[in-house]
Amino acid sequence: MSKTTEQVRKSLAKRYRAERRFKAFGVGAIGFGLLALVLLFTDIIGKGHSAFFETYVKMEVTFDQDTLDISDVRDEEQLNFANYDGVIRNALREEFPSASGRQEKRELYSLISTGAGYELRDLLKDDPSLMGKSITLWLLADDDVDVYVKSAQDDRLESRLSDNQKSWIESLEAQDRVELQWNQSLFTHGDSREPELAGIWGAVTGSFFTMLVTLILSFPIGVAAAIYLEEFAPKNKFTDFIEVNINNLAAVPSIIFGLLGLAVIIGLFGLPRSVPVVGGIVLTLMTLPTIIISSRAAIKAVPPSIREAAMGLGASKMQVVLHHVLPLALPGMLTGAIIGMAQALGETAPLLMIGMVAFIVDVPGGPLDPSTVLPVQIYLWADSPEQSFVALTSAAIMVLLSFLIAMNTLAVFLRKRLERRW
Amino acid sequence: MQTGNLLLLLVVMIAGAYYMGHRRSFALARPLGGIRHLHSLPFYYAMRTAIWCAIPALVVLGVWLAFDDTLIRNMVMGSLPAASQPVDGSAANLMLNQISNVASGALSPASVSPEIAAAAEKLNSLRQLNTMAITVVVIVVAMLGTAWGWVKISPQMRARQQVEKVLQTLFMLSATIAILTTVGILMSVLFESIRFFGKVPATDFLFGLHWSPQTALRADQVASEGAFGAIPLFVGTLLISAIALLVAVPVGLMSAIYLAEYAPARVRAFAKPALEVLAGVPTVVYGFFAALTVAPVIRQIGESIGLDVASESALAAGLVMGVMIIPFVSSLADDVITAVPQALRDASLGLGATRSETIKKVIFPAALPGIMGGILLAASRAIGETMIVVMAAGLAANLTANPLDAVTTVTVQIVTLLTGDQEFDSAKTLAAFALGLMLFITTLLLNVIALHIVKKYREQYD
Amino acid sequence: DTRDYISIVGSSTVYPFATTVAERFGRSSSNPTPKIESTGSGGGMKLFCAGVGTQHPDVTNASRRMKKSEFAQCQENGVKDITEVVIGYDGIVFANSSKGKHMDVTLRDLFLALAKEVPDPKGGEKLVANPYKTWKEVNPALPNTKIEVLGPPPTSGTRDAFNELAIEGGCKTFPWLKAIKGEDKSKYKAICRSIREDGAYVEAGENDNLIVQKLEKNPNAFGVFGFSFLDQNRGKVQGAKVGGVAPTFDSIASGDYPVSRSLYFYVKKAHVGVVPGIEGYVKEFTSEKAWGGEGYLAEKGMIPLADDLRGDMQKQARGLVSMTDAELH
Amino acid sequence: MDTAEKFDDKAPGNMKLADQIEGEQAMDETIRYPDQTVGTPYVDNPKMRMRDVEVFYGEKQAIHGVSLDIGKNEVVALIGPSGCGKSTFLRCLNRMNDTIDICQVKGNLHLEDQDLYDPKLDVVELRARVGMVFQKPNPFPKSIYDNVAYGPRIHGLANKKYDLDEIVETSLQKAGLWNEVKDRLHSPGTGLSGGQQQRLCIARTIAVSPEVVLMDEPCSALDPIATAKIEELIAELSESYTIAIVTHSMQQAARVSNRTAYFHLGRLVEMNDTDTVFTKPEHDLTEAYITGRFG
Amino acid sequence: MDTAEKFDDKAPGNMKLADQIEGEQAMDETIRYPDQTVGTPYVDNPKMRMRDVEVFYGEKQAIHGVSLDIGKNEVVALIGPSGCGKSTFLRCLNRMNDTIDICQVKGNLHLEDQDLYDPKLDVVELRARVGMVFQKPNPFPKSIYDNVAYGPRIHGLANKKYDLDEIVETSLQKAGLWNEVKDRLHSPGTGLSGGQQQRLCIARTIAVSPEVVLMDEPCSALDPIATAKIEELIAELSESYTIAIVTHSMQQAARVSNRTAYFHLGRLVEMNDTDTVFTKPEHDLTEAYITGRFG
Ligand SMILES: Nc1ncnc2c1ncn2[C@@H]1O[C@H](COP(=O)(O)OP(=O)(O)OP(=O)(O)O)[C@@H](O)[C@H]1O
Ligand SMILES: Nc1ncnc2c1ncn2[C@@H]1O[C@H](COP(=O)(O)OP(=O)(O)OP(=O)(O)O)[C@@H](O)[C@H]1O
Ligand SMILES: [Mg+2]
Ligand SMILES: [Mg+2]
Ligand SMILES: O=P([O-])([O-])[O-]
Repeated sequence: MSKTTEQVRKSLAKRYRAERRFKAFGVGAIGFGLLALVLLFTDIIGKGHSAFFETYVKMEVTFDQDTLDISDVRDEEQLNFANYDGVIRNALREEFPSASGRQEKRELYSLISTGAGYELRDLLKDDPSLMGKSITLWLLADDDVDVYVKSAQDDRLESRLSDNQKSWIESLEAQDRVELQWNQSLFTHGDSREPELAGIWGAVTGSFFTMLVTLILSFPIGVAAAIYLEEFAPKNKFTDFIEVNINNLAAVPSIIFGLLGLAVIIGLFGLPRSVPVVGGIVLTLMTLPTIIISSRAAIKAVPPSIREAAMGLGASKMQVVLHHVLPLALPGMLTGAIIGMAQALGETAPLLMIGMVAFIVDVPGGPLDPSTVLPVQIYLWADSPEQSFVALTSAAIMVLLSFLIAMNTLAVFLRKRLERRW
Repeated sequence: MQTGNLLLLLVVMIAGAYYMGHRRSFALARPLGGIRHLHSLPFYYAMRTAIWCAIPALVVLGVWLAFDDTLIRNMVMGSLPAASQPVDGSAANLMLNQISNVASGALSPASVSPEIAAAAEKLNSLRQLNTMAITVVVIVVAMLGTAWGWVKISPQMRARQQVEKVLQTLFMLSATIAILTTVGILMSVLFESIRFFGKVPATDFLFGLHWSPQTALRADQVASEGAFGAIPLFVGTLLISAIALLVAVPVGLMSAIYLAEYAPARVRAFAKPALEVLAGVPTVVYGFFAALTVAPVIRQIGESIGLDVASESALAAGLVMGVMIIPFVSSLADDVITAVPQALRDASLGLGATRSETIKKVIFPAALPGIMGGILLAASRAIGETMIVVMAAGLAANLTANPLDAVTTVTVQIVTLLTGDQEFDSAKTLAAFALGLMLFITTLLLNVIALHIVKKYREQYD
Repeated sequence: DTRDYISIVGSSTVYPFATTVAERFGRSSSNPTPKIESTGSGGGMKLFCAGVGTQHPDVTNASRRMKKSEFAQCQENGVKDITEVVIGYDGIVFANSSKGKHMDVTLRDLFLALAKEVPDPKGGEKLVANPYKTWKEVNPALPNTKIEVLGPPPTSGTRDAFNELAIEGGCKTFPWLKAIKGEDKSKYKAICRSIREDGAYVEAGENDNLIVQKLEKNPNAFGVFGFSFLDQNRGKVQGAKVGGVAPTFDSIASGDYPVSRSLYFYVKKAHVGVVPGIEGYVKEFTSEKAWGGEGYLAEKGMIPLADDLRGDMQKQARGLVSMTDAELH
Repeated sequence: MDTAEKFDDKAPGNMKLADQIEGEQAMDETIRYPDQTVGTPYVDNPKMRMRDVEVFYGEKQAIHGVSLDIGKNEVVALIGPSGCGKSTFLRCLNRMNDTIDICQVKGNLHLEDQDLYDPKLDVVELRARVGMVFQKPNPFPKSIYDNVAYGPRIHGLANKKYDLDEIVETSLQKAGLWNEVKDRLHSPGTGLSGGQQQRLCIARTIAVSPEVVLMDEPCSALDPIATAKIEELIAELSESYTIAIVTHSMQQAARVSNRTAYFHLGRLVEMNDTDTVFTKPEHDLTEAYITGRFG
Repeated sequence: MDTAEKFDDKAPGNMKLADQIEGEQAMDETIRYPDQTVGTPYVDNPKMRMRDVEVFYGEKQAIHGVSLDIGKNEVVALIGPSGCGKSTFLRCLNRMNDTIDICQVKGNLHLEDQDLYDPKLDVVELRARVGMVFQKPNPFPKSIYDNVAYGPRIHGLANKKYDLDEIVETSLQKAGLWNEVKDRLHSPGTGLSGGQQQRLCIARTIAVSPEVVLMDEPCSALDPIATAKIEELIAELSESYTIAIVTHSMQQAARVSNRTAYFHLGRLVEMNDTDTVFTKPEHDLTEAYITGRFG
């Protein structure tokens, strides 16, 4: 046995311990990251799952022409502004005739959501022959009722509902007239102050348009800038300075980008506040450093021999870049895009400055309509007093994360296809 | 035609121009004996034609759209009788909005004066005319551009150079955007900072040990002298970022190494994107998590060993922030580690190095620039984060290095100062800008140092 | 570019009420639902006073009155005619977890527990840095728990109001401190409105929900936040009595509860008739079914004005009466 | 040594013959492969013993049932046409093939009593014992000094800086590179010329003094003088170590090796004493190859 | 061809001599460098004309005032000890040195009438006219087919897929690789053996049929048969193209080249007809090198 072998044998146990330790660190690190993810997810899902269903109460309502105050069922205007709440109140009073006095009546009326009236309106619009008839319907309950119905028996003590209200609900529950149904409005409506009516569709579309603008601008610009700086720009003190500056941009607090957007895009170019285009541009500025930095790292990692090979064949610099460097660097560039876009998707602070922290009910139809975005919606809901918003907030977070995962899946799939070792 | 439709049409025309350029270059090449006798590939002739179609048309469209509104407005305003002319610019703006709203039906014509109603009709007709004109002009320009590009094609033309020049110019413009952003940011903080330093001596700001947010917000609120010592903020930033990086760098780096060097492909395919999700969780969520889940745990542990832990602590915020920035390190590092050529691994393994030795001594140094980039990004993100800090570490500017104390960061103060109840000119609002400037300069220095380190230790492979 | 929807900015405190009104208004009229940005009172004023024209908002909400300087700024930028509307009150409560002890504090206790400098406990007209660590030290009737109060940061309107109404209110109970007001107003304010910075008062950000949830985790801590959050989280948190009065709907409305403030919105008159629906919005807001004693805003936790005040205010609002410099102080 | 002079390297007697041997494949069909390798592939008491080695790259089989021994202190040359599997076989001997995902090795391989593909085997120790010089020079992107010092450092072969300096110097000297680089030991190894890089890689491998040295065309980028230096090194090493060398220079094989193995399309056709292989090859493929023609 | 047989490549008459020539540096001090290159470095009407070329890597000078011509349809061999600057010089001829940041080239270099270092020169066109095979095989991480097709594609040498297929096939055939890879044209070029990669790179370069082909040790990883194939290719190419080849095999130089240039420590010591260089070298350094000893 040679001297080396002896020496190696001696040191081997120690080196293997180091190896195992190292690998264990790796597993531990991944485990830690994934554990954090799982914790976050369980926390969110635990809080948010209940928001996907909401409480309905079965009632018999009568479309009474007098109460509704409609003289002509074909008149849109009259149908729109008729007193549907009155119809519901009648139904409630009939159901619980014991309620007397203003206070008790108020309590009674507040069992049903203000949104229920709009349902009646839609029914009547669809079928004017309902006028004067009585039908049995599932009516959307108020959010407090919803919280009460969903909470466990001993938590019900903490409820905001009055004793009267509790007894009414319990009597309805005993008759099987209270039911949890799929929360459709969550996925079809814009924001609302009534938790049972609030939806995230407005924010989802807003986020979609904003992210679209961000992606369309930031990825090509970021990659192009990285290519220019890495491949075409002369290498000197000035480009070093630019490199440092771009790295530095990444550390600029995001709200400052909002300030910049406010001053330049809204102030100078006169674009309106609160619109996805402006949000997208601001987030682009914020995301660019991330994409540029990771793209440059990826370009740097392409071995020079590949470039030489192509150049030796008479490929122009541009061809070398587009045919060889770019395909090899794309996975890294996509990584930059993935985390940059992820960050942009979850960002609120800069949007504060450009008016996207707003209450917007109407679902935006395009990138120039006022809109809000998912993280802002989350931020706003998280700050709302009503208890139902706690679950809604978590539900919105779940939607945002699904959005994120959907967005990433495509990029990750692309990246996976492009990756190779050489 | 609507601008959107016009753009769509333009795209079709560009595709057509490309096709025509392609056809023509082949047609020119045939008698010469194949495309090898052209100066450039047909692709470049085609691209050149497409560029000639696109750029003039887009420029015309852009310029037109930039000015047509003003023009139409002026014409509508001009049509109003002298008596109802608006007095100034903002009145004109309002009147126009009124006219437009009437024109679009949002306001009923009955609710406004007859002049306005007439103007609204004029506006509608002018708008129609405008859209027609723009459509015609843009299409004509695109066609002329295409024709010019097409006619000019010749076997000697240096089409590749021209197309590449255009591309390179685009690349350069892209890089310029990053530079302009820097300039813009400097501009947007510089002037206000100068005004701030007019009110508060720079030395107080730079070396002051006391940051008291209770200065006069309003003239009538509190009259005590404001304390604008930024040191506690910078120390707080350092503390929280350091904690975050202490979590993110080892975890991220080790994750990256494990994913790139040890993990089976399936694990990697799942774990890498899974970790990337961490970067996209909204910071509000992390904030709640830090404040309501992590902080109480830290507090309990602290109390069980007899430590006095503030309910808001740098530790909770830093830990959670660390989790958030893990993917910045892990994903970027994973990419560059994967890019290290196999030959280097072979060389090391062939000498009897263990995997970890290979990673530590060969792969890591070779991948250093990319890894450093990831770490810098992570650090930047940590410095720029606010929500988590506000929710879990509070807003109190304590000068402390104890991670169990409440601290605040520069960025948090910037955000609170900018979004809180503000007065236009108070030193307090301006302080946000001064803080921004200081932060900019500090991180700039850090980056210079980082660049230096990378240059020094970089090991260029191949 | 034409704007056919109302643009509203301003206070985050008024935001939940304004949005409720806006939503109803949007549903029950042919106008689009107004867009409401939550920018904070100061931010709202800044945007509102930047000028007239569609790029500027039509209405701003505020959880405090417009300042003279802000009014001047408005005038300077051509925002001449502004209608001021007081819409109701917001109570600021001092609360803790329902699991904790119920408290009954006086303004003086609050001042002693939270001010930066307090009269020397050993007596004499001397100020010392706040030495109190537990509530019992402040007032033997109070429980022996550490003073730990989570509240909004100085940039928040709620904090202003709390300082002004609670801390200063307690401060004034010391005659010799009150006397300073006559001599040196700014010194008085510095003493009576400064909050301690040694960790007993924790600046917990502007998210009141977070404060509520933190209180649940930490039964010894108290929190300072708006009444609606107490209202909505009954069962989880309890409001301390201040000066013997519990924070309830009625006690705030009647003015018995000492820590409450008025809420406002301001309308830019130049935009009325230009941006469709402004009058309609004001009408909806000032209708009885909205801000009345049993209106839907009360449901949301806004405390209505007294009936007669409401009547006056309604007239002023619907008539779009301009405010003047002289009204402000 | 005397056989060496017989061969005119890379100059097949009749160059035009290359035309006729265009298709090896075509020829393969007509020539019968021996079921067993001809000659004497086995020795007594070998340092390394390989039996029925088969290597696959994915579906494609690169080595077909090769069996041979490498004796103690022996220099074995592996020769054969490009692409015949020499490198692949060599890489099996210290399990460098492990690093290629799609590569699968079957068969029995032993280093003394140690089964190389025993799952319990310690590859690190194996590779420290069986060192390798790769076909493509692959210096680390580190200084010349660090390149050579890398092995000794990880194995802890030098206790002091002084010892390490000495190892580096003697290794570089043995590889004939010392004079060229002694003034620039701390400039990067990647900034060397092709031949210098190759010698650097040799120096790096011998710096850890492994028991067996595998060299894959170690002189391919070297001029005659540097080649002579390396061959001298091989001779010197063979006094105490075992060496397997892949070479396309038959002269070199003749000069340095004790036994020579001739590979053809993944098969070991013949293995014999070097003299025998080059003077009276047993197999007609071998003969065709060493005389510069096929058949 | 006849001179070729005189040389026994890489086998210096007396191997022990290598010991004595350990330090080239040491020797350099005693030997006077010629102020001018001896022999006939210039020809009439050359394809490429180089004058006073100096190359620096940072501070370090790698080429000292080299002047030579390469005639039309001529094969010029560059020989010399490892590290003497052959690759460096070759890389100047199509400006590949541009890619090395620290590398600086001075002097006068012309391709026909074109100044190579004219700032207005289109390097892309230059490199299309002057192709290069690198010392270390560097296939693209693409399929074998795409590796070869890349050049023709970017230069538009094929109008149709069919033409391209043909170019790929003939190029691979000329490089003697076709038979080995024809079944796996679409598997990656990086999965080839060392010698196969080298031939792939040759095929890739000749696929664009450049006017001048620069080859940096193109046969270093090849067996004699493949080498013969490449040499034959060189002979064939030289009928219409100009070739500069770096080789460490003097036999190869003797076989394929018309003129030979001997480099020593960055200087061009002698350039002459190949026969002259190998039979009666004018300079003693040249003689020392080709006889396998120094002085
Ligand atoms: N990138 C580089 N940086 C610094 N020095 C270099 C670089 N490339 C080559 N050199 C040095 O320049 C000199 C000439 O190198 P060159 O590659 O031209 O040699 P060569 O004649 O091709 O040798 P070989 O036959 O070994 O390939 C050598 O001393 C080498 O170390
Ligand atoms: N990584 C790989 N993937 C797929 N096939 C491979 C790989 N490496 C080598 N091969 C194939 O295996 C066969 C043997 O290759 P090997 O490298 O062992 O040849 P070699 O004898 O060393 O040739 P050379 O003298 O050219 O280096 C060749 O056909 C080659 O194409
Ligand atoms: Mg090989
Ligand atoms: Mg070389
Ligand atoms: O948003 P504020 O109500 O605190 O100004």
